[in-house]
Amino acid sequence: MKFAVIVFPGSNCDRDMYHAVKDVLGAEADLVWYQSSNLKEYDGILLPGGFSYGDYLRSGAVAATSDMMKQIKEQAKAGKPVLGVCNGFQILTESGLLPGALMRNKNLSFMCHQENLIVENNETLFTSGYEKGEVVKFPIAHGEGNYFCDEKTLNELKTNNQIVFTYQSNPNGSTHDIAGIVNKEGNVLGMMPHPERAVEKLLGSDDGLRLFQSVIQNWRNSYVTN
Amino acid sequence: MMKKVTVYITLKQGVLDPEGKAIGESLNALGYQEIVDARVGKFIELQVDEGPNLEERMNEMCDRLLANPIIEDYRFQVEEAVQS
Amino acid sequence: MMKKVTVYITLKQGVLDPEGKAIGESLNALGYQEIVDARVGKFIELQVDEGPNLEERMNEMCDRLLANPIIEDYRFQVEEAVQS
Amino acid sequence: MLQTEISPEQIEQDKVYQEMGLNDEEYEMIKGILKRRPNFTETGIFSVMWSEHCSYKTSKALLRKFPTKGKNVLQGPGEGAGIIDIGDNQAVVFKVESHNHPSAVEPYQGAATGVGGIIRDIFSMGARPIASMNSLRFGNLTNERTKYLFTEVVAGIAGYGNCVGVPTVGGEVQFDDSYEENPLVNAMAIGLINHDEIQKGIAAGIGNTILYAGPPTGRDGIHGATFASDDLGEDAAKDRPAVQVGDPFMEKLLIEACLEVIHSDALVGMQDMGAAGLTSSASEMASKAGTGMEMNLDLVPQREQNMTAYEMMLSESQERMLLCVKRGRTKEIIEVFEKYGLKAVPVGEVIEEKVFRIKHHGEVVANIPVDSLAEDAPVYHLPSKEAAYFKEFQAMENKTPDVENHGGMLKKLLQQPTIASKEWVYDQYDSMVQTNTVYGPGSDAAVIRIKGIDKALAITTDCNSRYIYLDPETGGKIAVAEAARNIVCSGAKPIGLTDGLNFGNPTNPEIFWQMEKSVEGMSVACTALGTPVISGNVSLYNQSKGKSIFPTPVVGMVGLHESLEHVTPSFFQTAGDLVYVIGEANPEFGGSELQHIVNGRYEGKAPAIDLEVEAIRQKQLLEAIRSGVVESAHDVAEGGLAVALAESVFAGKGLGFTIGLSGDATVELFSETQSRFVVTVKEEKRAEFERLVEDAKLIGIVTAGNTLGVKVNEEDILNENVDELEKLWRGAIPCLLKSKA
Ligand SMILES: Nc1ncnc2c1ncn2[C@@H]1O[C@H](COP(=O)(O)OP(=O)(O)O)[C@@H](O)[C@H]1O
Ligand SMILES: [Mg+2]
Repeated sequence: MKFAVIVFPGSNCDRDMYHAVKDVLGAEADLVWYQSSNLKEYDGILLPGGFSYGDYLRSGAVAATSDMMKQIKEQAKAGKPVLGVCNGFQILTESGLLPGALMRNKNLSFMCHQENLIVENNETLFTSGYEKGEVVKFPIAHGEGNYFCDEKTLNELKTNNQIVFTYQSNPNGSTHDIAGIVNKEGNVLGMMPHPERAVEKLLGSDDGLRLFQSVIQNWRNSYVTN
Repeated sequence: MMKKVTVYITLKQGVLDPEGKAIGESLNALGYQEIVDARVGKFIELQVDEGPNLEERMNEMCDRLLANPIIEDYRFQVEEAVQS
Repeated sequence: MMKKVTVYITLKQGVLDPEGKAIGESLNALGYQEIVDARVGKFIELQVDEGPNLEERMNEMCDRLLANPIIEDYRFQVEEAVQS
Repeated sequence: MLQTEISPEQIEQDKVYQEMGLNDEEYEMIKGILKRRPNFTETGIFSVMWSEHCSYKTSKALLRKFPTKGKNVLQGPGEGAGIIDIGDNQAVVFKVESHNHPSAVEPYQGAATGVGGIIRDIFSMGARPIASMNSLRFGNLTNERTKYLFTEVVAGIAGYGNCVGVPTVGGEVQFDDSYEENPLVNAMAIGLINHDEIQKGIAAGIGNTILYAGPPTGRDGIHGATFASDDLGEDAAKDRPAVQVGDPFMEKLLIEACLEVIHSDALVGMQDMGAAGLTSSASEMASKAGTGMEMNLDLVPQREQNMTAYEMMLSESQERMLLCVKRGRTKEIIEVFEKYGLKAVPVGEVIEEKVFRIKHHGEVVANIPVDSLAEDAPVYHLPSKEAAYFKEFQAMENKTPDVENHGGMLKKLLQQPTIASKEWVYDQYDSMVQTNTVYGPGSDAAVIRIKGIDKALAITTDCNSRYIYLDPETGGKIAVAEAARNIVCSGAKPIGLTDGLNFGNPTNPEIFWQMEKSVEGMSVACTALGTPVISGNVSLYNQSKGKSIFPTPVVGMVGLHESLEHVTPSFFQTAGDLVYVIGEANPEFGGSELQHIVNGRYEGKAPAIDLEVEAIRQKQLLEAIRSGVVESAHDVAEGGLAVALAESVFAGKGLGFTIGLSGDATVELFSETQSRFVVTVKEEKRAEFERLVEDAKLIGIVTAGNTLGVKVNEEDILNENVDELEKLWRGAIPCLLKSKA
C-alpha cells in the first residue's frame, strides 16, 4: 500500500506523518507537494497537521479551495482511504468532505498535551484494530479544534455511526465531545488528535499505531478479495 | 475605476462566541458594568478593480472562500475607493 | 435604554497585515484577478446600558483593552439597539 | 521625525547623529574614517552598526573572558549561531536572543518576532531548527499590566512557534518587581546539521550576485537595533513605529526554501536580515569574506511607496534573507524560492574594492569602507565599581527565617509563581511537533531524540537572578552550574552553552560591575564544568524610571545523551524505590523564596558554591545514570529539598514518599544550598549506587498512595496530601491571572 502525504505551504506535521508510516510502520509513502497532479498513483491519502496558509482567514479554508483538494475529492469518491489530522481535519470540513466546522477552542488558547480518547466506532477501516469503547492516549495540539455542527447534522452523525473518537474529558468545547468523525461512506476520517505522534512508546504513547495498521490491513484484505 | 468593498463576517446567531464573551467579561471586570453583551466579527476591506458583475462576483467570493456558511453570515458594502 | 456600539479595529497604515495579504493572494489564485489589495480588521458589537459619558467611556475601553494603540487604529459608531 | 533631506553639514551642526544614538566622539571617528562628513543615510548605517546590539561595544571586552574553545566546537561566537559536533557526522547549532524592548511595547509581536529571529539564525547556518526554548521575566503577577504582558508574550511565542512547526520544549519564567516595566523575553533555538552542510554568512567571490529573498521591505522597525540598545524611557510610546509584525507562515516557507537551497553548489553564503536589516547582513557578509559589496536599492522589493535609502537600509521587516550566489547561477536558486511562493531577486554584487556602496535612483547614497562598520566600531572599557549594597550583604550573617508551620510554608512556596507549575504557559506551545520530544516542558531539561541514531539532546535554560543580584560572581557560577545540573539529571553530558546577558545601564559603574563579576563567575564555572560558550546575546539598558532589572545572564545549555538508554525522568517512578539526596543542607537563605516570603526582600549572601564539588557530583551522578542504577533524578533549586521532593511526585502516578531527615527542620526542608540532587534507586542497585556517588545519603522511600511524609529528628514535620499540594501548585498561575487587582 502506498500513501501520499500531502504537503501544503505551511503544513508542518507532514514529515512526522511520513516518519510514522514509512519509518515506523514500514509502509511505502511519498511527500506530495500540493501542486502535484499524480494523486491517482496512491492507495491512501494522508492530510497532515500544521498551519496551511498560515491558518489565515480560517484554518484550512484556503487549502480547501486548492486544486489538490479537487483531486482528493475524486480519490475519496473512488473509495480510497483519506485521513485528515488536525489541520487536515480542518481542511476536510472546509472543503465539505466532512460535515461541521472546527472553531476556536472554548478557552481561546492553543493547547498541547496528551488526551484520552474513546473509540466509539471500531467498524471503520481506520479503527478495526481497536476495541469498541477502548480508551486510547493521543496528543492534541490545536487552537481551533472545537467541533461544531447543528442539531440535525449531529443526529445524522449518530444515526450513521459516523462518530469515531470522542474525548474522555472534553478539552476544547467540541459538540458531543467529538474528536474524530468519518464520512457516510466510511473512507474519510478527520480527527483533531494526532495518531502520527503516538506511534512510539519513547514519545509517550504508541496507541496510534493500530490506526495506520488497520488502514493497511483493510487495504490488503480488499486487495485479496478484489 | 477602483471600488472599495468591505465584507463583514459574523458568527451565525446561535453559534457560541467565546471571544465575545471573554471581551464582555473583561470590560465588566475593568469596571465597565454597562456592557451587557459583546460579539466579535471580522471585516475584510478589498480594493477591487471595477468590472462587470461586481455584486455577483463578491457573493461568489464570500461563498467560496471568505465565509463558512456553517458557522458564519456575511454582508458586504461597496463604495468608491478613495485614492490614498 | 440600550445602545449598540460597534467598534472597528484595523491595523495602522504601514503595519504589515500578513492575513490580508494571504487572503488577497488566495482570491487572485481562485481567479478573482480584480482584487488588488485586502486588509483585515475586526469589529466588536457591544450592547451597552445607556449612561453618561458614553463616548468618553468607549474611547477609554478601546484604549485600555479593545485595541492596541501601538499597531491598531479604532473607530466606533453608536446606534439605538434593536430589541431582538 | 528624522528627515532625509538633512545635509551632512546640518547633521554635524544640529548633532542629528545623537538622535540616532551616536555620541560626539563616535561621530568624529566616522568623519575620520570617511575623510568627510557622513550623509544622512551613512549616519544611519553607522548608528545601527555601532549600536550595542550589533557591535557589542561595551560588552566586547567582557565577552572575551568566556572560554569559547573545546575539541568539539565547530563554530564559536561570531556567526549567526554556534555549532558543536555530536558525532555521526552531525552537529548541534544553538543560540539565544533577546527581544526585551519590543516586547515591553507590543508584547505579542515583540515575542513573536523574537522567536522568528532566533529561528532564522539557526536555519541561515543551514541547520534545521528542531526545538526552541524561552526564558521570561515579568513583574509581580498581581499587577494588571504584568498580567497583560505575560499573557500576550506567551501567546506571541505560541502563535509564532506553533505555526513554523518548531516545538517549544521548555524554558523558564520568573516574577520579580524589578522587571515590572521592563520584562525580559529571551528565546533560544536549537538546530541540527550535517557537517558538510554548514553555511557561513559570507559574500565571497568577486562578481558573484547578491540575492534578496523573502517578502518586500516596509518601514517596520526602523532603528530597532538602536532602540534595543537604549533606555526604555517613559516616552517609549514615541518608539512605537519601531514595532515589527511577524509572519510565521512566511518563515515556514523560508525555512524550507533555505534548507533546500543549501544543497546547491551555486550558493556561496547566506545570512538572515536581523537587527539592522539589510545594513548589517550585507556589510557583515562582505566584511567576513574580505570583499566589498555594491547594492542597488531600486531593485529591493518594497511594500510601501516612496521609501528612502535610509529607511530601506534600516528597516527590520521580518522573514528576509540575503544570499551570495555564484555569478550566472541565480536562476536555479530563484526557482527554489519560487516553488515556495517566495520572491528572490538580485540586488547587488560582490566587488573587489572593500567598500559598502549603496545606490538609489542612480545616485550613490552610501560609500563606506566595509570593515569600518563591522570591525572598527569603538570598544569601550567602562568604569566598574563594586555596588554599595554588596559589602552590606556580605557582612550579614546567614540567618534561618522563622518558620512555625512547615506544611503551611510548603503550600505557600508551591504557590509562588516562580515555583508553581508553568503548565498554563507551556500547554499553549506545541512541544511535540517533529515527533522527537522525549521529555518536553515539565521536566528538568527537555530531551529531544535524534532520528536515525541512538542519541538525544538535553536542553535547559536557567538563571536565578536573585543570587546574581546579591553576589554577581557567585550567582554567575550558580547559573551555569544549575543549567548543567538539569542536563545531568536527564542523563546527558553538558557540551556547551549560549548566554543571554540582560543588564541595566552599563554606563552606571555599579551595573557594569554586575556584568563584569557575573561574566567572571560564569566563565570560571564554564571552565570547571567543561561547557564552552559558543554563542550569545547582550541586552543592556534594561531599566525604566532609573530602576534597573536584576542582573539576568540567562544560560541556555545543551547536553548529549550518548544513548537513549541514559534518558532519565525527573519524577519518581515506582513505589519501593529508595530516595537519596546528594549533598548536605546548610543554613543558606540569601535570595531564597523563603526569605522573600518571610522578610519581604532579598538580602544577605547568595548560597555558596564550590565548583570542584559540583563537578565531582555531576560526574558521579552521570556515571551512575549511565550504569543504569538511577530511576529518576531531579535537582534541588528554588524552595529547597521540600519543593524538589514534592515536584517529584506531581506526575499523576499516584505516588508519595516517607522521608526521614535530621537537623534543623527549616534548613533541611527549605535551604537553597547548591549542588544538590534528589535521586531514586531500586533497592537491588543500592550498593552500586552508593559506591558510585560518594555524597549520596539515603533519606527515605517512594510509597504508593498519595501521602507526602517527612520526619525531621524523628518528629512528623510534613504530612500532606499529594493531590491537594499538586492542585495548589498547578492552579497558582491560572488563579493569579483570573483574580482582579
Ligand atoms: N517559558 C516557558 N516555556 C516553556 N516551558 C517552560 C517555561 N517556563 C517553565 N517551563 C517548564 O516548566 C518546568 C519547570 O521550570 P523551572 O521551575 O524553571 O525548572 P527548573 O527549576 O528545573 O529549571 C521546566 O520543564 C520548564 O521547561
Ligand atoms: Mg530543575
